[in-house]
Amino acid sequence: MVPLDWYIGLSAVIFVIGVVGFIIRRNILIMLMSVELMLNSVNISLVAFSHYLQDLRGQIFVFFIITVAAAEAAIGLAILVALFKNKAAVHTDEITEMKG
Amino acid sequence: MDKYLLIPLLPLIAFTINIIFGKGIIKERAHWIAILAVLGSFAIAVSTLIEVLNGKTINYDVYSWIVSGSFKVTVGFLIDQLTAIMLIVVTSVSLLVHIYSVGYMHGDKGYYRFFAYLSLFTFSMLMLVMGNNLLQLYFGWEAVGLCSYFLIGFWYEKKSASDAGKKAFIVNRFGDFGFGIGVIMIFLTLGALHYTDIFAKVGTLQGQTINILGYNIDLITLIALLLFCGAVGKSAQIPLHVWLPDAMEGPTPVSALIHAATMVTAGVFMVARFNPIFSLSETAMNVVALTGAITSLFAATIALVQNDIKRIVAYSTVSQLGYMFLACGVGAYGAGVFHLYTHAYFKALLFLGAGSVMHAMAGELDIQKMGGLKKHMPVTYWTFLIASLSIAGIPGLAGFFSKDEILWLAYNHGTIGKIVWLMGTAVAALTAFYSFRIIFMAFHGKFRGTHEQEHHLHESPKAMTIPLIILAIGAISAGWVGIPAALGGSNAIAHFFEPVLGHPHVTAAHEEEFMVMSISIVAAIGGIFVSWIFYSLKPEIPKTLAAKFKGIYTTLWNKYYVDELYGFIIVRPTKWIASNILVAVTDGKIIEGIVNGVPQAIRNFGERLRKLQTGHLQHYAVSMAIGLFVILTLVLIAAGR
Amino acid sequence: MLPNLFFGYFAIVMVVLSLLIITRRNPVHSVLWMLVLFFHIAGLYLFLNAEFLAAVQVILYAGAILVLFLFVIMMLNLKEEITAERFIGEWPIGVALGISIIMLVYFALSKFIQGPVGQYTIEAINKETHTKTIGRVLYTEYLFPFEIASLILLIAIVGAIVLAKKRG
Amino acid sequence: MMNIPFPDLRPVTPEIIMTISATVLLILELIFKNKGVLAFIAVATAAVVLYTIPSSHGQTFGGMFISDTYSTYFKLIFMINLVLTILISLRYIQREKAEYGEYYSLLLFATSGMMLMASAKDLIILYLGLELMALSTYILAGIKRHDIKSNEAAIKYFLLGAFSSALLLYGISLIYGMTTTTDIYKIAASLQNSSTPSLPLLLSMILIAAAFLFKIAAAPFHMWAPDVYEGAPTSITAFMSVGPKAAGFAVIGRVFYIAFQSIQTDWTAILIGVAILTMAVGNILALVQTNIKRMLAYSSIAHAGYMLIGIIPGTQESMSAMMVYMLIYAFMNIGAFAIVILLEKGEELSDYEGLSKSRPLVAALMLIFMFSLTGIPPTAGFIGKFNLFMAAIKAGYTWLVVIAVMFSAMSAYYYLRVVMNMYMKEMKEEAAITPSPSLGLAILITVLMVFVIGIMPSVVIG
Amino acid sequence: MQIGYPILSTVIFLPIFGALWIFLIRRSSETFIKWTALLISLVTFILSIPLFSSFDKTTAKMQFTETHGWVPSWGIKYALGVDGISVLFVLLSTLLTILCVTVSWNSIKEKTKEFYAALLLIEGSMIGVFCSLDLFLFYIFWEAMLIPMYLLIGVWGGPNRVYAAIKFFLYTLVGSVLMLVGIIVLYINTGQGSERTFDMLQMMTTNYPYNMQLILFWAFFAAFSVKVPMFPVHTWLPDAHTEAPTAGSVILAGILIKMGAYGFLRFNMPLFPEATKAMAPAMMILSVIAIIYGGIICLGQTDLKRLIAYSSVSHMGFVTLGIFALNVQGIQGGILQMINHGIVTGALFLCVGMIYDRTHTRQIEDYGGVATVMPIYAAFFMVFTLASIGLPGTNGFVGEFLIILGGFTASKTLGVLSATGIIIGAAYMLWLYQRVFFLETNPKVQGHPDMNMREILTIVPMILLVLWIGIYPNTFLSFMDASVQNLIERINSVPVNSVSVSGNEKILSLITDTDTVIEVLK
Repeated sequence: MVPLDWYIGLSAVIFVIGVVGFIIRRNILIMLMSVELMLNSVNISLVAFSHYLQDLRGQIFVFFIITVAAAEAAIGLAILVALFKNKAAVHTDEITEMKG
Repeated sequence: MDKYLLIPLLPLIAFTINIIFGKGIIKERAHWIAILAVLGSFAIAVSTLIEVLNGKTINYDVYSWIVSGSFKVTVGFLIDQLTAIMLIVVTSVSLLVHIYSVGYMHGDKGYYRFFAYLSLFTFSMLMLVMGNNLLQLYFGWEAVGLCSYFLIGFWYEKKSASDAGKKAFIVNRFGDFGFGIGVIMIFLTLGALHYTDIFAKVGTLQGQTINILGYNIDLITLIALLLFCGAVGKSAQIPLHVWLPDAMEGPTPVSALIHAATMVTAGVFMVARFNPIFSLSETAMNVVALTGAITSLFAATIALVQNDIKRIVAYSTVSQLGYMFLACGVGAYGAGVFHLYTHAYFKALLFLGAGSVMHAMAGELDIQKMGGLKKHMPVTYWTFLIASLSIAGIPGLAGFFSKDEILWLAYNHGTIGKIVWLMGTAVAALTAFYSFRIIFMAFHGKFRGTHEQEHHLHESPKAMTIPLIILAIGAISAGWVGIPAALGGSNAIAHFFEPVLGHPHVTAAHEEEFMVMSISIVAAIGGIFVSWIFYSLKPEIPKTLAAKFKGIYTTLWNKYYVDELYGFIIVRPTKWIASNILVAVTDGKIIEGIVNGVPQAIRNFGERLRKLQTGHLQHYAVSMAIGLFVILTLVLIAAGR
Repeated sequence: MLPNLFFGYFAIVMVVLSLLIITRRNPVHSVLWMLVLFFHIAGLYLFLNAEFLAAVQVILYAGAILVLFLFVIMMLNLKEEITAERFIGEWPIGVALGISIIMLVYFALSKFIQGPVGQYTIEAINKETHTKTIGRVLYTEYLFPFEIASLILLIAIVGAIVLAKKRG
Repeated sequence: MMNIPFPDLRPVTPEIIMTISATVLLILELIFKNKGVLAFIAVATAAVVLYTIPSSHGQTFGGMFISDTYSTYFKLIFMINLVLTILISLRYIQREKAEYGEYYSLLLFATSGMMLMASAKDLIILYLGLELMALSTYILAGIKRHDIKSNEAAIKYFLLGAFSSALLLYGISLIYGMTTTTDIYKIAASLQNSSTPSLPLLLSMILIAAAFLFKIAAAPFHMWAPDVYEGAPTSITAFMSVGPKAAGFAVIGRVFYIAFQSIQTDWTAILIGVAILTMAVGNILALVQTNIKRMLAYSSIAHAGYMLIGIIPGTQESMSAMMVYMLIYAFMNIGAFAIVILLEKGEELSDYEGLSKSRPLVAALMLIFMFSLTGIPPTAGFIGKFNLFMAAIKAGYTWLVVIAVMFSAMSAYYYLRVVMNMYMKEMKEEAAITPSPSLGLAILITVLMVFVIGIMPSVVIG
Repeated sequence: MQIGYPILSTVIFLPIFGALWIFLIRRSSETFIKWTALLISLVTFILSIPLFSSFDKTTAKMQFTETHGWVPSWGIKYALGVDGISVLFVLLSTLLTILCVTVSWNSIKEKTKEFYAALLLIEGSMIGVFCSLDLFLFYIFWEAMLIPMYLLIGVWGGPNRVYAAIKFFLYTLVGSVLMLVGIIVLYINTGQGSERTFDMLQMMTTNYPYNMQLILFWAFFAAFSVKVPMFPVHTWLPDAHTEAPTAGSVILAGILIKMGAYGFLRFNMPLFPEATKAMAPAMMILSVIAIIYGGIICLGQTDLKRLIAYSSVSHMGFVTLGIFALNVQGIQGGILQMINHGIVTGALFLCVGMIYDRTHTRQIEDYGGVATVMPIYAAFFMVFTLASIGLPGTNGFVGEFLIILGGFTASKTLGVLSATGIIIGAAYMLWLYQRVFFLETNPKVQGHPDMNMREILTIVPMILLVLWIGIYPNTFLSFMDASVQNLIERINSVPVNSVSVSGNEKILSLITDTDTVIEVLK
């Protein structure tokens, strides 16, 4: 049996990779995908917990997380499209209209 | 409304009427109201003198002025022998000056204002003299200083006049500073300010000392000296005399009234009034005596070389005041006040005489440009001559009796007395010299002024000459009241003052008294003789002497550079500190620096922080991550330990 | 021994894939790598016998969301995108942060003790088949969050229309 | 068929009404050309919900949803926020050519999200409510499609919001891992008795704290707020500066005060550091702003700092003080934004020069709001701060109050700069305003409340 | 001694409602606004006269008291009351406001409506400060007065009014904000458990532990020292005075400054007796510095209003010296000097305002020989100059003499140093008077009309007051006797059992050392 700690370790690593990806990449799409990555890492840990804790709550929660992720992606891309219409910019350092 | 209250009240009413309605309604007729008021006061003063003569002293409170916890002060009157004499002096001289001013100030646009100030001055002087407690004395003290400020600076367009007024007030304030502290010390140690209570309890203070900044000083000496400090300021003694000569900027009647007869003598009056305190402290008495003597010598030497007629008379006043303090210093308070009484008349006469000369010479004051006025102004000449004879101390006239009394009592007062007596005699000689210098240069010899001045010369109008004559009578007869026993007189004035001012015990025999008297007569005549040689026989002698002793002449001419000294030590540095250090540095740099500096620093810090807000999305995420990281490390390490 | 080996493979591959996703210059490559990642995640779910979730993962995540991403990527002009700089100027800070956070998390989670065991044992689930149990629990115990999730999806639709639909 | 026990819907009625009316509005949007009607319906729903809230006490959905006095008070704040936002945005969105029917339904959805957060007893419900509110607010922020600033605001808010909710999820998953439950009270119970090692618990607490601090725009996680507040349409900025912040505080109150009771000292220490940092950042940066919306953004960050002082002591009194402050803050803030909306060209500080000459009444109103935000006595702002500081000092945090008081004195400078511009500078040109009955009503309500609470605090302190 | 109507509330709220009423009047009917403002201030003054006439001078208890519940849950009561110390200030405020209205009759041209409304609001809140017995109510009025005053200086002021206004506002706010913390700490330690209260009278009876008294003393000191202004924190005063319009500087000099010293008397001394006794020497040193520093700096001033402003720093130095001498003469002298300073400096600013309306310049060298052009004005200014330098017979002397007497009893050296103040005072005032009124007539001053009837009517009441207090001060001193006696007893009554305060001892130790912070957190 694979001990729970490994799963936690795995999800932690992927989570942090997601965070780093979010911080480093200039392209907004990749940032969105990094967020998806973070959410998936959480899903992994939740499923692992629900498996080892023999409790379904985790999986139900994963189910809801996936729906929210979908909604989020939809809205994120909608905003991106609206932004793209006004200014052909998809990199974060091009959208610094407001500062100070 | 008892009559004593009327004495100060009448001039006050005259003042209010003149000052309010003066400009509009009264204008030229202001002098009537003022003169009537002073006349009323004079009449009541005479009646009170009679009452006091037959032994009645008045001491009652009008109303309670300040009540704060244990500190109770009232406005009240104490009229005893000393006050009665002072009342007579003040009201009489004031009356004569009022009459004189009608002529002198004729046509001046501030006519009503002048008479209003004169009435205010009389009111303040009367309050000072009649007060029965120290605070009312202080009230009169400052009020008189105020009136002298108004009157000296009467022609306020002239910068020198308004400067002189301001200087007089501020120098007086220095004196009043010491005097105020003296008043407070008395209240703190004796618990009351009324004369009767003070004199009753002052004995208990004998020998007590007080610790100031580590040194224990004898309490009574300290109080006496503080009070004396006020007197020095008011009566223009050595350290604080600088304002009197400048006070000549004011109209001459003002000088006659204030700077000869009344205000300056307030110092002597106060020392005399507090003789119980002064006599308890040996050192205080010596300080008073020495200051008086030194001042009189100092002023007399300066008067030798001055050319402005009013300046000479002013310095002679300072010197005569020195005399009075000398008297008080040796315990002869009665003689001091007697000299004050006689001095008031002949000094006022000298001033008014100088005023009428100035009137005739169209404002010319320099005696070198006068000469031979005898034939043009006989009345002024003769009255001026009588006054000069009296001040010089020629027997028979008032000056001789009072001055001789002082010298004699000084002589009796041990070693200090001897020193002071010698200086007094020297001053007598000098006084005679410079008084007659004026006579010879101004009235004798030939006219040295401009041509049109010459034909303009005329005798002063009636309003001016009558007071001169009355004063001349006073200058002669005033002395007869105090003819010493040695010359067969009853010395009535000394006995009159006995209950209030006491009488110093006299040890030496009559012969010595004659010896002292003869020495002072010789000094007087000698002074006149030398002055006659210098200024009428061989006029060139003074010039050669002045050339030979160049150094001494210029120091005397510049009044020992005292004014410049004060300017250098006090006035200029304070102004410099005020504008350069305080306004510029402490307020400008330090406090403002902090007050403006802190918000400015915050704003600069804000500007830098603002740069962190780059608008770049990633940077926000980075800052969030860093925030998270910092919190994580802090908490985990804290928990981990 | 086999399960450990199996898990080891999955773990290594998933980490490598996620690193690839965030480092590829061409977004399309990233999306494709992500697809592979999702398949592995589905595999892991199967391993943790959450079959229904694996299916959902594949269909929903891989199918719906990635496709959505692809549509949007088509909008960008890729040529310019490939030449553009991938990382922001301060990327070393980002990496350093990542490493330090991972170390901190490991340090914290090293003492992780799992909570009390619930009553949905694996046998019970298998007996009633995973989808059925999830369905039952979803519509009884967790009905309320389900409704909220539906609202969220509604919002997503409304948002997409409001923001992105071509208005007349 | 097993009978599914029909859950007791009474406590949830307010939320249900809200969501139903939101969806109905979506449909009506097609029928009515004039959007005013939609606004009216939205306000009507708010009124009805407000009426039903008090009677909706109780728990339901198997303990996932709780409606108690705590949540009722916050729902009251959400309703006020909703009504006022609708009133001020009616004429505004026409002027800004962002006149979409969905605007009002999104507002209703966002408010229902907040109400869910306020009465969530389960972390899942809490997360979903948060996402519901967040998503609708992202859309609202970017609703002015043609304006690049609004898009930029939306994208920034969205990305950082997603990032923070990912953090939240990770925290919740760890908690779930340790306690196999997501019910707050059960978590508290399990953490209380079992000696779970503090490290993983601390990690999850920090992650959850990070997400909530992001929502209320507290210091290390505040960077998004100025840009988003400036970019979003002003009515939404007003909505965002009150709604999500209040919901954030509701959630912090419940999760930290109940779930993490056992490690109170740790999160209090964190919150103290964060509170001071927030006040510092909020006040210092507001000093140097030239755009009034950005300045109000920083001022709302500073106010978040003050409200954190209500959370730190953790006593009953300080919690209620924080809630009262939130209510007063809602009025002041929306009032100030309403004035910014009233002025056609009112975004730059320089637009306010000489306003007292051209529009004396508008200038006077803005003056009142500025002084209330500073916390000068006759206004409600002072009562809020006084109540907060009293609770904090009573719990022993005098030194923290001294710092807060110093910062609020510093805040006087930038609030007064607005008054200075209005009253003491010469008028450049006549300031144009777009008055409308609803905007007027909103301003009237806010000004009245600022004065009534200022003078009669027992209205609120009761 | 109850009067028919609640006198204090009417005197406070009549101006406030009056201000609101003025807001409603149409902007264009300017004369109507001016007359209503004058009417309201007159009626307020008349209504406040019973305070003077039927004041019971024998008791030290609060009179004309009114208490109504306000915020029961916090224990805040709307409590008003006046005693010997505060009754005179109320009268001074009502009187000065009338003069302010008349003096700015035609000097305020634009936004007159807001001007008079602000003036009346200030009056209302000022009187509120002096009469409130509830610490919370006191703080409300204390801060409420800031806003209209800020606008008064900032909108109708001189060239760099903006800087002066913001400086005034921030200075006072930072101080009073610290006082707020002090008030809250006091509130928590007064009364037990639920019925905690802000009631000052009860606070005066509870004895607080010494180190709490010390810290609270400094908290209240922060607010009041800025207002007085005491030495280091005085730089806002010259700016505020020079930039404020005439009415503004009259109100500022007349009343606002007095609130600081009044605060010391009403709060610092009765509530924290030991701390006051411990801190009194330090305070006296600060006051003497203020006297001498303020005096000398006046010599270096070139701006007329700025000079008078600095002179009030010196005068208020006298006041604080008197107050902290902690003896009957000192305190009575201090209070009387506050009234005198209000009258004299208020009148001086009125005069400067009048001449400024004519010549529109404040630089002293632009003046000269005004006495020839405007003799009546010169006479009036002379009276106030004399009062300012404390000439016996004027009100200045009575106050200053009592203060120097009190100061001397407290400490000899400080008494002597403060006495030098009267010399410096004479120097700068007479020098000012000479430069402005004497010497040749400056062309700028030529041809200006002398004081018209309106101006004379504004000044005459002040002259009468100066002479009345100078000649017969007992009418005013008798007001304070009982209250000052009571205050002294309270200060000297060493608390036999310093009641152990409910567990808030820890709060105070917090401020002193930080490691207990964690301990308290647990």
